[in-house]
Amino acid sequence: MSSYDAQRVRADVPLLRRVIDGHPITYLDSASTALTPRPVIEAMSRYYETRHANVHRGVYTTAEEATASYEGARVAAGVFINARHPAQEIVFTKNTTESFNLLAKSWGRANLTSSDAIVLSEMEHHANLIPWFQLRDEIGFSIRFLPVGEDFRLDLGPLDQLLAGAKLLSVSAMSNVLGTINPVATLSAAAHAAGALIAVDAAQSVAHGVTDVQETDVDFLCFSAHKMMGPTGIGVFYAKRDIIANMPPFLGGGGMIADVRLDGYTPATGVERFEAGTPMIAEAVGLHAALRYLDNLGMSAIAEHERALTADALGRLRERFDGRVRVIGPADVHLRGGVLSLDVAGVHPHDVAQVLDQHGVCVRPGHHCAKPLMRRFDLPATARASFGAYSLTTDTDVLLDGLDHVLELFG
Amino acid sequence: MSSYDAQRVRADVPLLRRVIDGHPITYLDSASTALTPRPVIEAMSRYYETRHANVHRGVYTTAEEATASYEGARVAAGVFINARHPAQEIVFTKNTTESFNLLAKSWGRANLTSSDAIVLSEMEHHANLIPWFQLRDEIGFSIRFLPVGEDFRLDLGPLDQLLAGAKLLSVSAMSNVLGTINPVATLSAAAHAAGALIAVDAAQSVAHGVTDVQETDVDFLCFSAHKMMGPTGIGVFYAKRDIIANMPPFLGGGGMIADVRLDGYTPATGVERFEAGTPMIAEAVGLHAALRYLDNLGMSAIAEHERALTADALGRLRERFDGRVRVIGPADVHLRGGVLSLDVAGVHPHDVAQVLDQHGVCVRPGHHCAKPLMRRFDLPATARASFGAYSLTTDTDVLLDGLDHVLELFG
Amino acid sequence: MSNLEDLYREIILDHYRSPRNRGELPTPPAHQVEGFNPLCGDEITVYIDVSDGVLQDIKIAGHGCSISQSSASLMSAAVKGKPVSDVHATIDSFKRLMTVHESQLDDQVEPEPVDLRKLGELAALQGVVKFPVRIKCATLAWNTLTQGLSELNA
Amino acid sequence: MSNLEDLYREIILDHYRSPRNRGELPTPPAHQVEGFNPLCGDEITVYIDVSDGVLQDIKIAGHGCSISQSSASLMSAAVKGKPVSDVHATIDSFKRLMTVHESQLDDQVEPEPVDLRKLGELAALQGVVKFPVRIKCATLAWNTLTQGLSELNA
Ligand SMILES: Cc1ncc(COP(=O)(O)O)c(C=O)c1O
Ligand SMILES: Cc1ncc(COP(=O)(O)O)c(C=O)c1O
Repeated sequence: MSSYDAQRVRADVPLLRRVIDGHPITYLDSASTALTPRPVIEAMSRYYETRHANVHRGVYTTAEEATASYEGARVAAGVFINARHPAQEIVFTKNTTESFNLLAKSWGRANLTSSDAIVLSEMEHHANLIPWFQLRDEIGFSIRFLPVGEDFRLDLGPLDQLLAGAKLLSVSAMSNVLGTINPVATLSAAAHAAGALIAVDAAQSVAHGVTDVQETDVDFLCFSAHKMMGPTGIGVFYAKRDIIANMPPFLGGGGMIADVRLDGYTPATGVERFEAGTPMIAEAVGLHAALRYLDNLGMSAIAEHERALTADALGRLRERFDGRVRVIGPADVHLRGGVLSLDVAGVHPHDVAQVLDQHGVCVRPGHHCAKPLMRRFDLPATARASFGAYSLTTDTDVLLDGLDHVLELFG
Repeated sequence: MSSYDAQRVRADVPLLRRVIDGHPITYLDSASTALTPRPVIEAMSRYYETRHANVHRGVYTTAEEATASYEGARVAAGVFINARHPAQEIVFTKNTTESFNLLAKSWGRANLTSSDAIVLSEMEHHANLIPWFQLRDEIGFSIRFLPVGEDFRLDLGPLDQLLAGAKLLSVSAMSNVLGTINPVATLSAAAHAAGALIAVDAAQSVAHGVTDVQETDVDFLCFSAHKMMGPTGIGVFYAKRDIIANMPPFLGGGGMIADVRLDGYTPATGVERFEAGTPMIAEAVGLHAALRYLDNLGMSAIAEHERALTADALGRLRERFDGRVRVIGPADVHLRGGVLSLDVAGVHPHDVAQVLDQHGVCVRPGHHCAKPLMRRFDLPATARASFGAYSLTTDTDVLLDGLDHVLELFG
Repeated sequence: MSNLEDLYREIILDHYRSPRNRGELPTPPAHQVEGFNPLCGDEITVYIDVSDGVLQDIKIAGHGCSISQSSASLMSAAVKGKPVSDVHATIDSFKRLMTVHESQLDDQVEPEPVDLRKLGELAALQGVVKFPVRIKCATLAWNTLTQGLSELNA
Repeated sequence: MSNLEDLYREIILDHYRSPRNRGELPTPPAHQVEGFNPLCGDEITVYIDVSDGVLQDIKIAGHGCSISQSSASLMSAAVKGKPVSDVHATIDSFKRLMTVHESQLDDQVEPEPVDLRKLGELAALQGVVKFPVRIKCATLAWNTLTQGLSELNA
């Protein structure tokens, strides 16, 4: 597993010292939210302790420092995904979900009419579905769906046909249910060839491998800090400079205006046009620290580490349970990330998770905010185990023992 | 100044130990954002260290704890403003500004048509202006403005006339420029008598005195944690239960749905309908700690403390500068809070603030996101000094010495 | 008794493995109501046949975890053939059993204690209260039944 | 020299107290452009009269802080009567003087050093660079002039 040292990461994560009902915690829910390392927690505490102030509008020292921290985080977020113009292409939102609402309700509302179409996929998270449904209910464009095959991968067969006349393709880079990693560069090329733009939901992928918006030529990208060892309460919206420049405002309020009169207002011209009100300043500081932390680990090293964990877990699940525990997702670790949606024969995922909790194992039962995908595979829910930069094969050991108990209790 | 002990509060606020260019910091910008006491910082750190998990969807121990923390904060926020049904009347947003966007774009869009009218005031913050302008530009209702008199107070003379046929009165409880405290109960009674609802911008008032939505019979209330010694990144939207029950969703995504199909979705029925995506969990924990902190100090005691500081500062400014430094706002401390907008004769507020910074004094120059109000008084900007629970008369001493330097340099 | 054993009591596992009153009723004359637990994807359909002030028949369809399924099954056994007024009383008692946690959060008042003997087999579900997230599983069928009765003004 | 004295040099205070080229020009023939600094409320109107490739006249109206006002005044003195190509060169040099900070944030490249002698009195504004928030004050007039020239395709 190369020189990557997950034990060092574990030592940085205070929560991994928790003991649950006598068992040390086995955290396997990083796809929901990642645990937070000490440098991130401390960066935020230090911010509040030494330079907390409102940004953009102050001339005093701490206000300048807070502004520099906030804008520095913006640039860092842009650099992390290799944006060409980091300071002008990154908007901070509260989460991936708000980023998609911004996309739909600013770009979408300005660019879509009732005769237009967009293309989503059947494996999208609700974050990349509902904002479009809401806008569609308002202005009435059509939404087409790229299907998911029996192999748990996007079926690219009908892609060009679906893209014909469409204005946007909006898809996830990695499924939070199946673990499937989608071919973003291929999708991007197809979208552009059809004259459409491409938006990518990177919420799942961004903390588990390299993201490069220039190499993949992505027009919009959305992700959340809390899934990348950063804080809650902040997300990122990326859009290419030429595109964002023409997007109308979204939320209105202080900080996003050039002028305001009693009869109307003029929006500001930069990215601050999309950041109404006092922003998530400490959270931007925390995100910046998380990006630094991930950079130090190395995104390729993390990807490799998690791939090894996933290969190991897939193999052992297959051997030990002989079909009584199915993994809903691709079997090939080169097509997927470390998200293992488990279907335990005859046991509801909620009960699986409940019994596992008694072993200190944290997995998430449910539809994972992807109900259309669950229906596609006729599953009410799955029990999802997912890896992070701090995961170890010993986590898998505990999971497997817990699954034995599940089968024993409900068998 | 009763038994209130501002020195104790100061000891809790690490930032007050900063030294700026050889001067201990004199923080007079609490109207922008309040400094954060250690218990709030520590509550968030502890959250990340011991029970960080995504909420609402997990059955494992830390997920239950995180959910209980988040929902506990909701109830605490409701109790703090004396909401009748705390768990069902509070929505978490990212700030006051988003709260007003939620109000305008959910309630407003569902209830206003081109033949309707709403009433705002001339002293509103952009947060309570732009969302309405945006909605008006879309659906075309009319916006009427309650004027501000030469005494820096709302002119209630035309109130009933303005309210005739209006559906909503939306006003601030306290002006962030003038310091004026508006008569919320009177405004509420007038609005209801006219058949209108009332929304209150409590961003400025909430940390400086008692807020009671039942006593004042307020229908909607918006505020931000960062102005009440809480964290950045979280705000509150309150609406009466019967009203919020009928408001359509705002942002779409995970967590706000009852069901999702490829052809549409059904929203959830509770307040989670308005909280799409992973919420501000650590921030809710921080807000809860801030509410506890303020409760321990006592909101009436804080109000009294700040009133004494304000009276002292107003008197000394008048005596020492003999008209060369004007305070833009009511002179009577019973009509105002601790926000002092200064107009220094012949010196631009930006320069005032710059020189004061050299003394370690933090005041904010600008239009304070209230451009229409600035135009009303024909001011390009003011230099605003504002008090918090940790302020002392010695802060005023340093401010006054700094103003001497300003006048000397530019005199 | 560990929490887990308290949650998954034998009665509960029995009702989960062999649910009572499973199936559908023709509508009309029966009335059909659907319930969702959006958090975990549980879906339930309750069919009720009310006439002469009596819940003549009840059937349950849908899918869910052991707690939601066994609770639905236990509910159906408890209310079938009962006068509607008794059904409401049972619903009330059961909800009180389950809402300790929620009402504490909300109004900070102690709920009245519930007479467990009156609840009969339903009392087996009291272990759920220690698992706040599972309360929604246990109450899904009951909320759906309540809604159905109110749609019928029964 | 303290930072504050470096910011408020005598030349700057002089241009603030006695702004050059203050006023308006009749439009047409002059062209009028407005600029805002939304952060602090500064507003500026620049009137320019361009003909035969020369910025024949310039006037400045509006209000703002000592930095924005003196920068506008210094700018007007530096560009008035100059060929448009020289004006562009001056704008470029001045902006380079001011954008150290922003460009470092953005593209992480070191900007070319600026020849301060060529800037003349304008060099007095270099103290602003130590106060990142004030850079927007100093550049307001310049950005507004740039916009005006581009509207004229000059
Ligand atoms: C009166 C008033 N309303 C609204 C706001 C906006 O608050 P926020 O920036 O937290 O959204 C502020 C603070 O800037 C304010 O003072
Ligand atoms: C693929 C995907 N998209 C979007 C989201 C939404 O992220 P957030 O809840 O941070 O808005 C998630 C996480 O829940 C996700 O996994």
